[in-house]
Amino acid sequence: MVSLQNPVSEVNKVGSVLVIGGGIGGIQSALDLAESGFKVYLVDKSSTIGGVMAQLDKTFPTNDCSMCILSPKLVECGRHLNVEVLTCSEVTGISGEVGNFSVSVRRRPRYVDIEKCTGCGLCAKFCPVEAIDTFNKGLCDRTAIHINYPQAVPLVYMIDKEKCIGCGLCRSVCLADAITYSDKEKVTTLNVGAVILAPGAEEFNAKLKSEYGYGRYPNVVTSIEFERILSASGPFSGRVQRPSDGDIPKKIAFLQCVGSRDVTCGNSYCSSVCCMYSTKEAVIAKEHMNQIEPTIFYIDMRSYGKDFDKYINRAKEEYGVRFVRCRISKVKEVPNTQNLRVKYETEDGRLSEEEFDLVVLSIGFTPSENIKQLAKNLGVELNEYGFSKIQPFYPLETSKPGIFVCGMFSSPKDIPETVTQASAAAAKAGELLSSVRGTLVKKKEYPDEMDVRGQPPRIGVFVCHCGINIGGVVGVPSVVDYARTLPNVIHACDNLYTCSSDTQEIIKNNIKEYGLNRVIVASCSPRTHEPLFQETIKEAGLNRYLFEMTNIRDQCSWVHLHDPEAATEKAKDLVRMAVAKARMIEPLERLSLGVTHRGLVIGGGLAGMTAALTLAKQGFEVDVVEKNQELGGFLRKIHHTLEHENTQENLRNLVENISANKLIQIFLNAKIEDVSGYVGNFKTTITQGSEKIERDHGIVIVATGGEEYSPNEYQYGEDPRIMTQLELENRIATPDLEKLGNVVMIQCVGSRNDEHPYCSRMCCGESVKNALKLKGKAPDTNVYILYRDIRTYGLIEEHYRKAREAGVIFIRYKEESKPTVTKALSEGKEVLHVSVFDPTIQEDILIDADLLVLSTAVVPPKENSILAKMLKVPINEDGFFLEAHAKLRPVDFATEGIFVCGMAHSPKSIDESIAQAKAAVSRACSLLTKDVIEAEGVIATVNPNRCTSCELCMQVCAYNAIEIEETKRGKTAKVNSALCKGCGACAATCRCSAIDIKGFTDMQLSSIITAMR
Amino acid sequence: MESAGEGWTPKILAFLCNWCSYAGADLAGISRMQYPPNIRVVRVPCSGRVNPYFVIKALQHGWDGVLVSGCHPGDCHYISGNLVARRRFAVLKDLLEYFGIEPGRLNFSWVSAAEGEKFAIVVKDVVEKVKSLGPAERLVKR
Amino acid sequence: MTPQEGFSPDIIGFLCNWCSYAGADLAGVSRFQYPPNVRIIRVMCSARVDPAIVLEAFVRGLDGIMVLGCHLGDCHYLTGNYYTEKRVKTVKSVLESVGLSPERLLIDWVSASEGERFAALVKEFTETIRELGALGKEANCDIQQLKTRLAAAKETLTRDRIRWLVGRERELTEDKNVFGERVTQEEFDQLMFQTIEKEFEKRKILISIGDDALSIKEIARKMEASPGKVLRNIVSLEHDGLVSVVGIEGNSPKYRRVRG
Amino acid sequence: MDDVRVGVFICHCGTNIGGFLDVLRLVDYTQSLPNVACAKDNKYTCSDAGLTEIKNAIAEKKLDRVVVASCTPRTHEPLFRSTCKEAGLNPYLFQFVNIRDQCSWVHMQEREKATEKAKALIKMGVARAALLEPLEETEVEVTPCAMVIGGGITGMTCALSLAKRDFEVKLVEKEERLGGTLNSLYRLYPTQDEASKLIQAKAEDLQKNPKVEVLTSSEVKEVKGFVGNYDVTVKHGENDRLLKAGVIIVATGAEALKPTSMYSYNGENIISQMELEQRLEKGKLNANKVVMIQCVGSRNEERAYCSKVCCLTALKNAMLIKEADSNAQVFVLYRDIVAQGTQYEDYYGKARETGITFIKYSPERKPVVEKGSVRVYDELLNEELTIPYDLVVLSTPMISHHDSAILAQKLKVPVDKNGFFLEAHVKLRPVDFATDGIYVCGCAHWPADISESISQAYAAASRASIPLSVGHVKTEPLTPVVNEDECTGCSLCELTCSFQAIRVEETEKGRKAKVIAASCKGCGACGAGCPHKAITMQHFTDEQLLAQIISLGEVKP
Repeated sequence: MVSLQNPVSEVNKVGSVLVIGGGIGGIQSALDLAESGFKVYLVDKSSTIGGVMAQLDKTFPTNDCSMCILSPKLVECGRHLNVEVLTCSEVTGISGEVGNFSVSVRRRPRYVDIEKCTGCGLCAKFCPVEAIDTFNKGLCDRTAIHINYPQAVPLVYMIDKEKCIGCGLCRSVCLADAITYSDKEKVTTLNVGAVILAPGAEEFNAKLKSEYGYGRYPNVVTSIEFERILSASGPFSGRVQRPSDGDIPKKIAFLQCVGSRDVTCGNSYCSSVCCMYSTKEAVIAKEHMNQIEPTIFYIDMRSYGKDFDKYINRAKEEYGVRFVRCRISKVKEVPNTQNLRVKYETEDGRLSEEEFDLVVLSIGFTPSENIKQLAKNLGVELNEYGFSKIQPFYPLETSKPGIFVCGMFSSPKDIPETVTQASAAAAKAGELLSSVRGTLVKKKEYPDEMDVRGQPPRIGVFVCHCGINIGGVVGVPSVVDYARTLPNVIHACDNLYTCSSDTQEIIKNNIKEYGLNRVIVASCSPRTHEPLFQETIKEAGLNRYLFEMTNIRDQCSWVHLHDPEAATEKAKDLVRMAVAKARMIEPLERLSLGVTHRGLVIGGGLAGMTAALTLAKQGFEVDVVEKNQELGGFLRKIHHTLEHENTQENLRNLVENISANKLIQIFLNAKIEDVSGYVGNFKTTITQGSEKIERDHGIVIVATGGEEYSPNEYQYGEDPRIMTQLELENRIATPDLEKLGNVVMIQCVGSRNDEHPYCSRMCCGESVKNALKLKGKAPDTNVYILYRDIRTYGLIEEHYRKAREAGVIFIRYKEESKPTVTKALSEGKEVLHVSVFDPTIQEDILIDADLLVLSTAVVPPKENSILAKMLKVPINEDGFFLEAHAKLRPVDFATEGIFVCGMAHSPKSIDESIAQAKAAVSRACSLLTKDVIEAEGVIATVNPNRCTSCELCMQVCAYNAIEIEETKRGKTAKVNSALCKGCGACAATCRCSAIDIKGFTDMQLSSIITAMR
Repeated sequence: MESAGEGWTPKILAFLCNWCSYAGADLAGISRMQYPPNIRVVRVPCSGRVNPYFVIKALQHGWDGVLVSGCHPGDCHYISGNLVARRRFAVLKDLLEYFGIEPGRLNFSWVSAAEGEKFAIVVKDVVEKVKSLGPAERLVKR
Repeated sequence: MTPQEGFSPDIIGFLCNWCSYAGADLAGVSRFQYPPNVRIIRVMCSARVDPAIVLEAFVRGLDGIMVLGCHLGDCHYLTGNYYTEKRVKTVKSVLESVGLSPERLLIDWVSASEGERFAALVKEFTETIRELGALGKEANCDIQQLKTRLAAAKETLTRDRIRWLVGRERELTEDKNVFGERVTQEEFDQLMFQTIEKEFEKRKILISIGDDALSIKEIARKMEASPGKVLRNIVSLEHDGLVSVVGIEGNSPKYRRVRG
Repeated sequence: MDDVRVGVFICHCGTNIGGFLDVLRLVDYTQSLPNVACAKDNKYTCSDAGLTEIKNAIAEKKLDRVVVASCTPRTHEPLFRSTCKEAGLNPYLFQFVNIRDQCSWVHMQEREKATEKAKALIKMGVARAALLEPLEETEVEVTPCAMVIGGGITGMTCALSLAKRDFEVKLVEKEERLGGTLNSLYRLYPTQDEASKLIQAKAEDLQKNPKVEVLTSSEVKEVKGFVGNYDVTVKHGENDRLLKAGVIIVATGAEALKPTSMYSYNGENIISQMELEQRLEKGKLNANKVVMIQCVGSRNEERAYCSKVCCLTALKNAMLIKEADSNAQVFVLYRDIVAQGTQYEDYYGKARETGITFIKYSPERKPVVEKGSVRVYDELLNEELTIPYDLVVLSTPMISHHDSAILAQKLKVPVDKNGFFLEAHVKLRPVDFATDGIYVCGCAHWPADISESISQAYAAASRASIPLSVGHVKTEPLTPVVNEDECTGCSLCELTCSFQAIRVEETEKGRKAKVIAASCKGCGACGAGCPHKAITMQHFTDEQLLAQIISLGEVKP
């Protein structure tokens, strides 16, 4: 779609990218780009990054703790040398051209110096002014100077100027001197080559649906409020309590589609995520408090994603979540108890009423006014709902060249799809700017490392007061005195804030002055501050692993506020334990691995071709291995999209482009015979006919696609009038489609059953598409769609609505009473007799079908399992490849250097496959753009003298980092340092103590244990 | 070794995985949730790193109880390390019991990065439990 | 309201050394007669009168309190009486929360030469208090409730946020705040009112769950407040580590004050 | 507290108390109070006999607290305190109860009730007395050096006066030479002396005096400390010098308003009175017709005050013009001629005699300066006059020095709304600031003429020499004490204190409030407002006040 009208001369391009929105999407884009050689500006209007994900308690379908998986990414983003985070900032305008934009950014004052604030929280402790806690959705209060949540990045407080009365207390109590009342609004201009829009979307304002009583009845809450209620760090500490009286609600009703699929409020689209998150909330609520009985009132259950249906089934069976298909008419409060009576109409038209203790409104998402304004400022076209306009084959491109989009801003979507798109958008920006890659990134230079091996330990101990956070409870001077008495401690001192920049200079000077070769900081959490201190000692010429940190704040002073004496003693113990370990620590090397700058793409369908082309555009060689004799895969059977795009034409273009690209080598009729090696250094054997070809690759992208299920249900194959959806599509594409009276489509053929328990995701849209085509060609054709749930998620919902308007008849059937097809003679003709029980009128319906169309499942190719073994990557129960993490690493494998995209991962649509393919490339680029990859320093090592090659370590290693090797002295386990992550499961499992973990050796840990007084 | 006389309080060694439980302990701190000062934390990359031998060593060196805490099942930063740990400690617990060590001295829990309060409760419980058992003397080297 | 039969109110007067105490002396020297109900406590400056001490006097059952200082601008310590004025205003606001008439607390200025005025003020104030009756008569509650409320009120006035705000009122409303802006009196009063309300409610909660663990509904009943409000305050108190859940009875978590 | 022994002495005050209260009942009652070791009545406790009785009782009954119930502490407390001191008891262990001024005299017709009230007052007094603690007055040495800021006639006079009293003086002047405003004046009224001569004489005296160090081209950069011990950083060019001073005198003067954009001012033929002085000094004035307009830029909305010296200056200069050329026509357009005092009224009379024309105008109909002539509506003739001129002279007021607000901040002393320094008390302490050890004189305080400035300079020198000659300042120990464990360093006390007697400093335990006892006046505002109740007011502690309240509460059923 996007043809660059004014191809920018490569000379003028700028090697930096602006990412707007600091939610999970923006963070992912920023990290991908920064890792692959671009300078990134990450702009967020809030005071901290993290977006909606930071507010969630758990995530579906794995029930992962949202904060657990998000916070490492936040920290990485905050510390990355090439990501500049601009908080409290909004983009107000853009000029220039693609490849070289000038973007003006308005930066609101924060009134707290980001450089100086240590996040200690004293200011908020004393601030006399209360305000509504918006992060907790108004369920509780916060102070005028505040931070959104304790793990926030940047960990810097902010003054809510609206609420602040300017009393000056925060400045008085701030020991870091970080309060700056003189802050003014500033406008800065950023020069960037591309822009990625990841602004997310806003929750639907539930007050607009007044029939549900939100805002009037305290016990009607929105789903996002309920997330906070569930959250362990939320207002009720994770106890499920209702706002009216703090009681634990027994019966909770979840009302679906509030502000979604609703023409009356202008949001006729489906918000895609609500069915799943409500189910998750129901399950988690039940987990928190077993007495809770959740009920979900829904229209269609749209659990269309990977492993979603399984999740729904577990919710029903294991957790007893009740699902009721109905329409809600009204919610009314019962005056005395403040319980709520929910009035609803069941599918069969019966009116019911039921009383609940709490009602959760599953609100949808809409683009906020703010975002619309942003789009206007940038000149980006919006669709009728206010989402960014995109097209199926260009899912990441806005109407303006050089500005890309990901996440909720193009349509409502869940976290993995957002993350996928974010990576994909990064890939698009990378394509555009590949010629200026690496031009603006900073690299830190360090002095040569001193060799301290063989020297006796000379330990320096730095004890932090953390303002009064530590010093107010723990007797810091006495801890320092005590530290001085410990063996090998050469120097000990205390600091007001050990993390302040002047203290870093002190540490460096002390290392020189006292000849220190081990450094201990006793202060806060290594999770946030260890990298800072490691960098400091590295700047002083010490190996970064010669550092040890002990936490005397979060785990001592703060939790023993009322027992200063015991806290001081504990702090001394902790310092002693740290010294014990520090005496044992040794410098560690990070293994550097060379990288072959060539990628391997397995599969030549849409995903594979897109991946190959994207990689080539980033400047890397690619080999594409396709098992068939033609490129195109599944896409070859699809003729047009719901949006009337000509699929075949797009396919032809793609094939032409890929064939013409000199960096791409295509192997048709080819198979992967063997893959060995590891990240950056794979060796692949490809067989093409009888020929065996050996190739080196730095990364592997798995894009083996999916196949159409061949049904044995409904007499398929026995009658030419019974065909699959794809066959129908083919028929429609031929000009001579005969006139048809009745067409019956049956959904979920081969999906959502015992054999294939998953939803194939695309079939509902496919049926709607074909039905509309049929109706378009001959409006008097009767089209019946027999379905279980209509899963036209996101903006596809619009087409579903159109189909209904066009007279397509939708009849729901239950899994236990499937439609039956019989052949019968009617008026001398043999007709297909379809019978189905219609739950709305509560009786069987008989249709004589001229055509019976089966919406068949997408199934994984059988070869997946062979390939999986070869690559040592997992596949799930259904035979699709299993990514490293369902939420945040949707295209990665746990094994580094191997990625997955397209239907190899799970059934998906064209735009989703394209996005995933590009995402895989983006992830791959963060490796391919480097000449060397640094492996982790904390890794396992094997003592071959002790190893009995029992293979137990191999079994527990989740990263396939251990192999058994033949040596002259027999078999022994060998650790692949490139793959090892250093978790230590092998070491702790080894029966002969043959494995140890560098940086956490048995000796070191034992020394801590025996440091007991 | 001091005896369980007046003023005796247990010393408990806690192995916390870096990604979830250690973060949970941090959150307890940030939220100022108070718990008894009897534990000393050792940070390990993963609960899977904790060798059963460390537990025995701890009991030999005068620690009165051990807590090992990792990510919730499914949340492990290293995919499955916590499950490995769980299996391991189930066996170890039986073994220690066989030696005559009260099962209450070895504790295993899941604490996520968002469960500051849970961490505080776990510590309180463990301290109470070990307190009621008195000093661990059986394995102490004399 | 008709005066209580035979009721003779107990009144304390805090008098500053330099003006009002001298004024009182002058009343004496000039033999201006006034009712004997007032007991004078001499302080160097009316600014010495800590709001919490005023409340303590009410807790101890005093019926009325006078705080007298130099006329504004005449303070021996330049600005002391300006602070007194703000502090007394705050205490009056707290008294209203308790359900007591703010008239039980009088602030006025008496110079060293105003002996007659002093006598008149005492007369008038004694009469006012006599008409109001014994402490708590107007509060419509039993003695126990009154005690709880007064105790809560006293704790409220020892809260650092309130004391800080009182101390800053003058500068913020009359000069400028740290942003160089002036806070309007209405804006400030509203904030102060809300803060007092909130702190008072919180202190009442703490007192009511000092010994027994109670559910939100039970606390609300005891305090005659809405359970939703109580919950909100409890959340904030829990966050500050002042209350904790000690168990769940039926479907209701039970809260108790944390000691220590 | 159990072993506290309180002696209570109840005074009859002739019949002033005894005539209206039942003193004997009071004695009986007092004896029943806890901690009371003895209770006695005296005819006059303040008499020699009464005082001796107290002294004897302290020795005999081993009293460690003394309560006198009689008249008012405002007159008699010092007496009883020193009696205690003479008997070896710390004077702060004395407690006064006023049962005369605030009891017997004001409840003359209610003997019963008044006696009951007196009982209560004594009970309160005893309760407080038991909690009193011995306090020591502290003495701080005074640096025997004065700093005078400003080297105009005022500052010079003041410095010289102090030097003559044998104190070291540092005179700080920001210009290159001494003299200030007088450097731009020609002759001085009413003597018509030359200003430069006056300055020269003073400057020579100063230079000769070994006690004075003159620092020209120097400015005060920072002031720290308190009475007796100020640390002043003075900036001289690029260099800073730290000077120590026991007292500081502010004599920074004022400046004349420049009449820019008033009455077509152009600096050529329409000039200010100040510029006229310089032209007169240079010699002949090429102007035959001179019109002077008074109250230019003063006594208006912006500057409501009368600058006091401009009328006389105009008279003086008009006379000088006339003196030089008796044919010259001089018109003075005035609103009111302010020439109070016999001497000046005569001076005005003399001026009239020289033929100077005085025309009264009203602020509603101000004169209008046109090209070549001034139009003015004569209030007395009730008609408009057109006066041709060669020169128009505008009399502008003195305004506060443009730096005065900055200096005030450094010294932490107040300025008024016109920017002039504000003295401690308009009537009784005209050259003191509320802050001890800092004084003001001359035009820094308010427009003043030379003689006023000089008298003020002597006054300030005299006031300042008190702490210098005493050699130390004594501080009453009614000071606050900070409990550092509770203090959060919020600085509210610092903001509340009008005397800069408490401030937050960095300590080992973090930021904590520190009391500067020498500056503290003991009002207690800091303690009563402290958000964390981290401040205890000695001698008026919460416990002591509460004891009084509680003992009264106990009376209630």
